[in-house]
Amino acid sequence: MAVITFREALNQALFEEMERDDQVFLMGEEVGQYHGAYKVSQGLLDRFGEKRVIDAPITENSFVGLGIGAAHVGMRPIIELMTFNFGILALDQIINNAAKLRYMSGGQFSVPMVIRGPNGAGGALAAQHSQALESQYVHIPGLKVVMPSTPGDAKGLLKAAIRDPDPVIFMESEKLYNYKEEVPEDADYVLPIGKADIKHTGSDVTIVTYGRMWTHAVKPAIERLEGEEGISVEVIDPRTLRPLDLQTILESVKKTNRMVLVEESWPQASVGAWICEQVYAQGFDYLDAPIERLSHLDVPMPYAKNLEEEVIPSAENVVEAVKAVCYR
Amino acid sequence: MAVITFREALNQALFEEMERDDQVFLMGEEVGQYHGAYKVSQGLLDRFGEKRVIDAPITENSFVGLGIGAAHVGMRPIIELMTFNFGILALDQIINNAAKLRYMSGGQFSVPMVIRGPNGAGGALAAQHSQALESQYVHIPGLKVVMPSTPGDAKGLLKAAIRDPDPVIFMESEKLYNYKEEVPEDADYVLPIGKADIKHTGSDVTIVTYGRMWTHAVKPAIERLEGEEGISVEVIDPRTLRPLDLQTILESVKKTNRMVLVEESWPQASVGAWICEQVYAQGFDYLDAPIERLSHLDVPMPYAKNLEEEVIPSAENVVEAVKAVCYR
Amino acid sequence: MSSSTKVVSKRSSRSSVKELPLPEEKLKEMYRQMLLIRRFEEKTGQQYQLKKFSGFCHLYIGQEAVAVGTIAALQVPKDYVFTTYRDHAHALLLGVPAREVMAELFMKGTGCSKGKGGSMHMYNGKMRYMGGNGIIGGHIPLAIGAAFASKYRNEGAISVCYMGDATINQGTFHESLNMAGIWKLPTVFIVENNFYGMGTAISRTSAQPDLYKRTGDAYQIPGIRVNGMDVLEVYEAMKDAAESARAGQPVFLEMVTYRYRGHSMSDPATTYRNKDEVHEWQNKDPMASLAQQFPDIFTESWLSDLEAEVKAEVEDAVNFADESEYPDQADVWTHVYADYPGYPGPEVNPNKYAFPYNEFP
Amino acid sequence: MSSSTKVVSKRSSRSSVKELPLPEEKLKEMYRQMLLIRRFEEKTGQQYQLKKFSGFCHLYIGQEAVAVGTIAALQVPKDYVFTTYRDHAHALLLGVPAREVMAELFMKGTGCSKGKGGSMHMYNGKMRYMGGNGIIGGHIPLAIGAAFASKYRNEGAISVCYMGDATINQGTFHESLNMAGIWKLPTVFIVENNFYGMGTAISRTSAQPDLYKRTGDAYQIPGIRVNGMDVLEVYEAMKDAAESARAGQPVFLEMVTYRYRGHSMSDPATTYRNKDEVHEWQNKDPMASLAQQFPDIFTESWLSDLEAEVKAEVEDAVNFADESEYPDQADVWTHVYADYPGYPGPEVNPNKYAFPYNEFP
Ligand SMILES: Cc1ncc(C[n+]2csc(CCOP(=O)(O)OP(=O)(O)O)c2C)c(N)n1
Ligand SMILES: Cc1ncc(C[n+]2csc(CCOP(=O)(O)OP(=O)(O)O)c2C)c(N)n1
Ligand SMILES: [Mg+2]
Ligand SMILES: [Mg+2]
Repeated sequence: MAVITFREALNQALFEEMERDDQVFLMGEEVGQYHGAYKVSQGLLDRFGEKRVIDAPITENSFVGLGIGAAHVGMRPIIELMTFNFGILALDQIINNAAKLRYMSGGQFSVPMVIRGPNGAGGALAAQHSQALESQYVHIPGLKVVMPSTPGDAKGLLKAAIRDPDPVIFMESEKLYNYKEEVPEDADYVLPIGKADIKHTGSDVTIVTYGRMWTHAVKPAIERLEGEEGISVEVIDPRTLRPLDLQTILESVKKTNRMVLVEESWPQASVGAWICEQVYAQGFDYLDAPIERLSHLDVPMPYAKNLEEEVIPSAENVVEAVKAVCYR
Repeated sequence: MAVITFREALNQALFEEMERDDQVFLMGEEVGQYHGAYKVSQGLLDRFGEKRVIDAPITENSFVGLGIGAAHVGMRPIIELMTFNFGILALDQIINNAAKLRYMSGGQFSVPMVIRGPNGAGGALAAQHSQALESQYVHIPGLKVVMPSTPGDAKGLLKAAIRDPDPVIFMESEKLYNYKEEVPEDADYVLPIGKADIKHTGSDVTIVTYGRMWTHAVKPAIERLEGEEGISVEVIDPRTLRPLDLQTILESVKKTNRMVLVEESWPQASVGAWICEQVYAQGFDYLDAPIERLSHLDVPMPYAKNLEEEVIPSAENVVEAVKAVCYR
Repeated sequence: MSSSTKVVSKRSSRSSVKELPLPEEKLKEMYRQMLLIRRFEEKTGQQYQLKKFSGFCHLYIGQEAVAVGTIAALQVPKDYVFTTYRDHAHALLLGVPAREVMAELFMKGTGCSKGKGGSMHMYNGKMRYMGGNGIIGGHIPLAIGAAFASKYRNEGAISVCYMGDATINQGTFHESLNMAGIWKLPTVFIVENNFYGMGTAISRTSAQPDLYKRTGDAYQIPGIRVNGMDVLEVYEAMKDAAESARAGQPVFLEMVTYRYRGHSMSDPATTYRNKDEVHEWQNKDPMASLAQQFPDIFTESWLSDLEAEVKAEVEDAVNFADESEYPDQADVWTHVYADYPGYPGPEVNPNKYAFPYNEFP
Repeated sequence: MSSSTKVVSKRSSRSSVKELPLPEEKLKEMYRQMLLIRRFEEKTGQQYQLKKFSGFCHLYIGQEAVAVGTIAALQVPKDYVFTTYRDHAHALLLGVPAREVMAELFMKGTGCSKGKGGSMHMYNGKMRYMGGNGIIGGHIPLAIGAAFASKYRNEGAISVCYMGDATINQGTFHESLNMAGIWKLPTVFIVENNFYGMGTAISRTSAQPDLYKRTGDAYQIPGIRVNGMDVLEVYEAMKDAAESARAGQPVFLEMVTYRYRGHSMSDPATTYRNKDEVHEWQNKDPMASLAQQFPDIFTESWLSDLEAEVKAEVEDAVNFADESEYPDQADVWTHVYADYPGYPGPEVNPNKYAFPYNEFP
């Protein structure tokens, strides 16, 4: 297996799926001549031409809607949002059309498409450009929401998302684009949407995390926890947040009896709050301590680095939270 | 105290606050000559004229943004959304400007305004017109979210919202507009934002509910529960969802050791999931049973009445849930 | 007026011309379609008042010539059609039997959207009727998406997008027309200008009340004003527009028309307009004026036979809808996704929210 | 071209005229402002490369005449100003000391937004500089909101809204210009047409690349094209536009200009445009051409004194920013709300999410 970046993994998935199916096209701001604001679409214009790699005007609600319309008539659009911050402008199309056309038409239509781009904090981008918005989508029936944390997951899940018969919100992270790991080269390497991954096996405490928080906060904490603290941790990465593989999480909690959840989003009415609630409700008799949940502080993102660091969960926070649920 | 409808209570609050402060104006689709799509603004055009009661074109993102801009320079706008379903189109303005201008400017500016209108199901309005969207707003720091369940609360809280120095999302319900109760007539009857109300006192189980679910599902269940079933219920209505008065909820749960939450919204990443999670986390040692949570089914709203009824929590559901947490 | 806009007025001089502008059968069919819509909508309003169904219900009465004239000029079922919530007429013209439109209104499982869509969300996938949309402006991007697909796949199909006058102030109008303009997407945008968005007169919400002027300079999409009460003028304008769109030049048609009834069933339409105005427009009624133009074709006996036939069709629709069953309770869970591992269904107790804890398939 | 649009070209013939178009002091002040912006931005770019700060940073180099010429025609601090993220220049011109702009960039608590806003979110409440905005098109509704308030309160203030060429395709542009048009809101909309939105040439995203034509027929707001490299032409056009807006007729100004640098610090600007194009525009540099027009005023010695003065001001700004402290850690919690019962602050352990369980005040 080759060691490649998260960006290259996404690029390979796009490339392979566009090769496979000519109904797949990529549209977004700066995806063509500029090769993508974050260079995820590098080389695609050269290979597939302007017909299939399309630079859109800055009109998020309408070019996302255009994608929905194309899917509505049977194509397989991939719409790149420069970031999910700008996806807020397209929520009407996503919530009222993408998520509902199948249902409202009594099953006559479907919307097989992918809406993808970076989510969450960049670095020093301030309040309007640094929002982890997964909760906005996980809330909506009719959507699927995928949030990979590693290059390998990114590739396998993006390919799955493109082949999926329903609209998939695919959330990347600007901060992960340069992160490298081994990735399978098989053109039919596709991961299942709806299945969690056990990122690390252990027995004392379950950490549930997804997206960038795995490499940013949880992974760096493991060594300290297992070394200095002697606490064996199991890490569950749901990978897809809708559908959620609650089963794998609960099985782990039944074994460890303790849980910490680490998410990047704001804490109120969040995905993390809901996952914790379901673990409490369905694992009521198994928890030996209240779950510790780490989230973005309940404030807009400040610009200054020292404040920004305060706002997002850190490895230090994870260590403390794990110790707390273990009553250490 | 006069017995008036929820609609009249809102109308009185608008009337009184517009009388009190000439920086308050009302803008929205059909608020003037048509007297409001749901007639909440009846009579205001006659009293205050076209300068202060303004019919806007159908441009939600921009007329909400216009209100934010006017508040940004010190006015006190009230923006009526015909329904919060159309507020999805205005989320960018609400999330990126209303909620953040104070923070991004280091406290130089504020956005004292109210964005109000009906939320949740109407009746047979189908998927695009029947969404309980409170979770979209409660998730966002910088906003306040108010959701009254009775005419008296509606009046006192709307007056408070108009006087509040920060942006307030004020969510009504089309299905409540004709509902009548006693309402104080005092022009300075203002309720505090952030304080829960104990709607019914009891000792065996705590029901947390807000908005329309109080009269639709919980209130009709009380008699049966306390009569036939002999279960004494305490009902806590947070009334404002951000800030949330968790204290009053927890105090009740510490007394009853059992809780049911009834919300109208979709279940994943919802306000209700978050409230339950916080009760589990902070009342871990007091709960004798997992919380039962009733929500909208995890599907878009269907048009047909028989399906629609299936989708929203009913009094019957509440009775069953209360019995379940009491292990009956 | 900008050079790229013009007013079609070919029809105004034609009423005295003797030779038929279209084959007799086509004229008759257009009349029949208008009458079907009129009677269907009258019945719909009546059934609503009888509380056979509820929710929003927007009638098309008065505007019949627009749907009939435009759809007559399309290649059905190749072309894509997107409409607003005021969509019963378009559904009837695009292959949905009156029975299934009425059954949908009556919330029955036999309705064209299986009782899940209702008045605002009719569809007919087979005829490429892509549906009614309830969010003002929300369907405009969908329509250019279908046009994009048609161009991409070289289908030769155009995409037609109907909207109301008050809708063109929405941001999606601007965004989508700009994209259609740059990319030459085969689209015909049709504004049914009935002068009001709910209770608000167009002059109070549109900085440019001459709607056909809003697209020429702004997007290089020619805007054309058409008499929407004259089905033949509508038909001709649409034929030209469809041809232009098919050749890659999108067009914007302003159809000047009027709704006789209120915005929806709950609007008495009394506060914001007066009776004289309504009567003035009723005097230009699209059916009456067509019949008057061709008295040899639209004879009294033909008209009364047609009335009977249409009446029977509408009665049959009501009976069918009445007799049909409501959707199966379990269908509340279907059509959310094609597949979804462990998606909660009736086997999970729906009264309590519990995310399914199922074996992964 | 529509009748409501015109191209201002008064200036083109003036360069040979001997009498001064403005008092010498005003000309000098304009030059000084342009030079301050130029040197400030050069220093900003350099400091960015030295990693003194990070995040997005969009320089204004090349476009100086637009901000200087327009703001010179305003009634400061009465008029309201709204800009995009490319806002360092506007902040400098609207009373924010260079020190506080640089400190904001350096993420310091002494910055004009206390380190919470950064490059894209400068503000100066006292001078009614209402801020930079990071969402394309997101500030246009705010600007008409201020204009609405001014009209409502009879303030006599206008609202000025700067935006980029690629921004005018956004829905908010359409929605807001329509409202400004109907309600006669005292607004001047200024598009700084630098021909690119990031790497995309305007001809690839705007169905009507003559931007000044997009508002006349569409919203009855006159659109005027102005040479944005000529500070005097900009000033005159803005004076007229401001007067018109103050009298209740909004105006749309297309300022034709160019950015010499990339879109932001991360854009080398090499793939989508060539050097010749950049040089061509640099030959029209706003400072050089002003100086050349009035050699008696802009003497070599005056210019070199000014260079020294401006250099010192910019150096001082960097020193101030360097020496300032980062915001207090506890300030992460301030300025979310004016008041909020039990709002979580540092006294709550921020590492663990727990909604505050406090006594209600
Ligand atoms: C985004 C949005 N805002 C508001 C509404 C409510 N609404 C439904 S129809 C309508 C008026 C539309 O008028 P017009 O576009 O002229 O169409 P007509 O009803 O005349 O056919 C309004 C405001 C909506 N459905 N969606
Ligand atoms: C809603 C939204 N979409 C996309 C972006 C990313 N973005 C930032 S600047 C920009 C280009 C804007 O170009 P233009 O309006 O011409 O202004 P200029 O940068 O040339 O001053 C884009 C696409 C954004 N900030 N907001
Ligand atoms: Mg209309
Ligand atoms: Mg530009």
